[in-house]
Amino acid sequence: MSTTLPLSGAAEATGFATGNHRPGELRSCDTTGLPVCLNAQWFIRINAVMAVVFLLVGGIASILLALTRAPTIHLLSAEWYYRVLTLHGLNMLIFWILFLEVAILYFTATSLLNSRLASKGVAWASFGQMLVGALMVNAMILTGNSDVLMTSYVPLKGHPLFYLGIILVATGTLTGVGNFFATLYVAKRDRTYNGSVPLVVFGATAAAIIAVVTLLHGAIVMIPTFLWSMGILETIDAAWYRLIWWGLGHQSQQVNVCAMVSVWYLLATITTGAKPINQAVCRAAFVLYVLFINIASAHHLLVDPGVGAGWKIWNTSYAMYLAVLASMIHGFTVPASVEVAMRKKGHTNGLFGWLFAAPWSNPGFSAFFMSLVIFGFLGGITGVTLGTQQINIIAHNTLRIPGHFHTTVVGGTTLAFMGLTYYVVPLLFQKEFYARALCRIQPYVFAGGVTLMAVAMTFAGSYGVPRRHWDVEFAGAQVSAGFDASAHLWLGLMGVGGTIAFVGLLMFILLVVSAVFFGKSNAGRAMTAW
Amino acid sequence: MSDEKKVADIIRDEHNAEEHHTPGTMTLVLALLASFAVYYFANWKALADTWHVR
Amino acid sequence: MDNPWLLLALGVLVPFVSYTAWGWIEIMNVPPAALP
Amino acid sequence: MSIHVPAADWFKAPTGGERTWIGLALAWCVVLSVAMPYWHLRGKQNSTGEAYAVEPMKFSERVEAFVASNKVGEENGVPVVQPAPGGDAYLLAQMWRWYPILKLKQGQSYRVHLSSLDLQHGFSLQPMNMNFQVLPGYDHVLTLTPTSSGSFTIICNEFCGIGHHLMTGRVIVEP
Repeated sequence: MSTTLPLSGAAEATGFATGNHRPGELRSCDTTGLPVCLNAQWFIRINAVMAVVFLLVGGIASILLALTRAPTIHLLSAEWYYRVLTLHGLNMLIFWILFLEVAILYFTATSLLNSRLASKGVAWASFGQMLVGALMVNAMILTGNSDVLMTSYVPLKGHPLFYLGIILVATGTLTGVGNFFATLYVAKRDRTYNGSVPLVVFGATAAAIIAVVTLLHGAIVMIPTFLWSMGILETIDAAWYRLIWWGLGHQSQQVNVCAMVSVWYLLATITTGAKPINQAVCRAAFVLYVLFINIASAHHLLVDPGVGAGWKIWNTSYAMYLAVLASMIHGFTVPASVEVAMRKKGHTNGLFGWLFAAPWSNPGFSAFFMSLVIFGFLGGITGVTLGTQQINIIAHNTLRIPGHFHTTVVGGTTLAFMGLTYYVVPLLFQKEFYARALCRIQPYVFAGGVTLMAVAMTFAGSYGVPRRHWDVEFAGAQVSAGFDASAHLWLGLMGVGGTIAFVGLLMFILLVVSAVFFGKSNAGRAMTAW
Repeated sequence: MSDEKKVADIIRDEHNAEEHHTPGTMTLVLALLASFAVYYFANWKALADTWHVR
Repeated sequence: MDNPWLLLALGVLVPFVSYTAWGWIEIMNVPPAALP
Repeated sequence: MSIHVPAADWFKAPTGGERTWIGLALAWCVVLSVAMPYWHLRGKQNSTGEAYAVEPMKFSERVEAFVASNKVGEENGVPVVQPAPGGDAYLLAQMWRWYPILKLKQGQSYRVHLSSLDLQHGFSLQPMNMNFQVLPGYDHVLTLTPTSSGSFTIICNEFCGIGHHLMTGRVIVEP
């Protein structure tokens, strides 16, 4: 049964223009008919595979952390807890996500614009720098040379190769983003499409723009710190470091938000044939993201010395709330596009008839829609509230902060990327999944675990339980301190949620790896539908 | 109907797009706004109970 | 709204001025302590 | 479709439910924007980031002077120091303790000076769960007014090395 994905051939996708591929470097997707540049496909494949490898490294770290913070188990020693925490942060938030985002950028700029990838050489340079940098960072962490956590706040000092690794990952990603912009230029010059770029490409462009300013901050903070770690520079000012590092740190989260929203539109279209009602609104929301979402990084410094109330309030309100407005707009336009598509297919009974009738057994759809709900309800609401200048006083550096970002980055972006992978593997790797029933339930296991963990973290943090902290009983401290039983209950539930999420993550990795390396090929025929 | 034909219809529909009714989505986003307001003001109240600091 | 290069310029400029430059200036102007 | 080149006339104003929602969302964003300045002027809990550049050693000497002049007791080896109501209180964060223990009076406001001798630390006053960042080289001044009495603990919630989870302190508030 060939899938009836509501997509179309190259002609419709690009408004009847002709591609600019060199001979022998193009194939037409057997399922969607979209043009696939073979160079881009190769780099999408190796970036996606490396992304899943670092997801596994970060995943192993996450179960060790969950079992350590659960008070009854308290698995790791203090030294190894802080070391594995460093490993977890960098592998999940930086390596897994950036490798996959480079793959997404390559896909959107080539297949959706009917264009060839600008340069294979630049793509190799990007991949090489990112891979060497990531391995270097992981080596420095695991050998105990850089127990400084992901943020490596000065004057904590890591091994010079640790900083050099992060610089390489940053410059590698910037090279990949440059390759994306070059492809946009090549596509425009060769007129491989006419009119405006498709919405998903516009969203990816917004993500790429935010990535540029993010990696700019990365260079500004990491290069002097690298020199400082080698003793060339005398000191680095702590307040300055925090300001610039969070220019890298939080803005990389905004790249993830932007890429996730683009993936939402993509998956809504693939799984239900959804069509945004008014593209001007969606595109305006992406423009608001590009202009204003990055100044939200100020909410990491709301209770810091050195920066005044004026700076704190301006950057976390007014302009920033225009970016919150953009998120609220996407929160409407994405489900609205699904509702319109489902109603057009005849599911018009009652308010949510269209939602119940949606393809919940399709992991691409379930991951996408749960990502939307978790990001919107749990992530957005807690984020804006925690990012309020005065409210931050009762939340800064407590477990409420990880409670928030595990709903946005993990329950939101990672879950959406997982949903996307259920189409990337059959369409771009041309391999079929085994154990399709497991694939259908995997998003639910992962989303359930992450939600339970994040809610438990938020409640524990409300009791004051600090983040990045090995022993909430402060055993051996000169002045005794501790938390009441309910905080321990929430930490226990956090351990349970974390374990369930890890099971979901392991399912995902095993399913993807078994499909990519040992799956039956589906070249020459359409993918088997979900 | 072949894929290409079906999509052409969708594109033609786009031109005479009639009023799109999305009551389900409107309910969802209103629920979002309501829970947002409740959570937001609850946090302000929690903050107000702590010591005074400037 | 269509021109990616204009968006790129604005996307780098606006956050840099509003967050980074202003914050940097504030940090540099922290007065010396009197420790009363 | 979101993956196709849009129709030529895609640039048009929102209509129907979409427009209503954008209006509602914008109104909510205005409420969000007004809340912070309002609390800054009228609210009792703010973080103005008042700070002064200081040499860590000089700050440490000032803390010792403060302890010497205002010491009123000791709690298992840690001096208990009582600043004058409305006066300056000094609290030093260092690997891995908060020094000294402060004894304050409920309802009185104090100029609490927070700084670090070595790494970054997180001043986290429990159980009120009030959190402020403490940086080396910066004298972070909080005008603090206790509104409840009793014995409260300070913990550190910014990672500061292997003893980070041992770093505790105390604030005692008399009614």
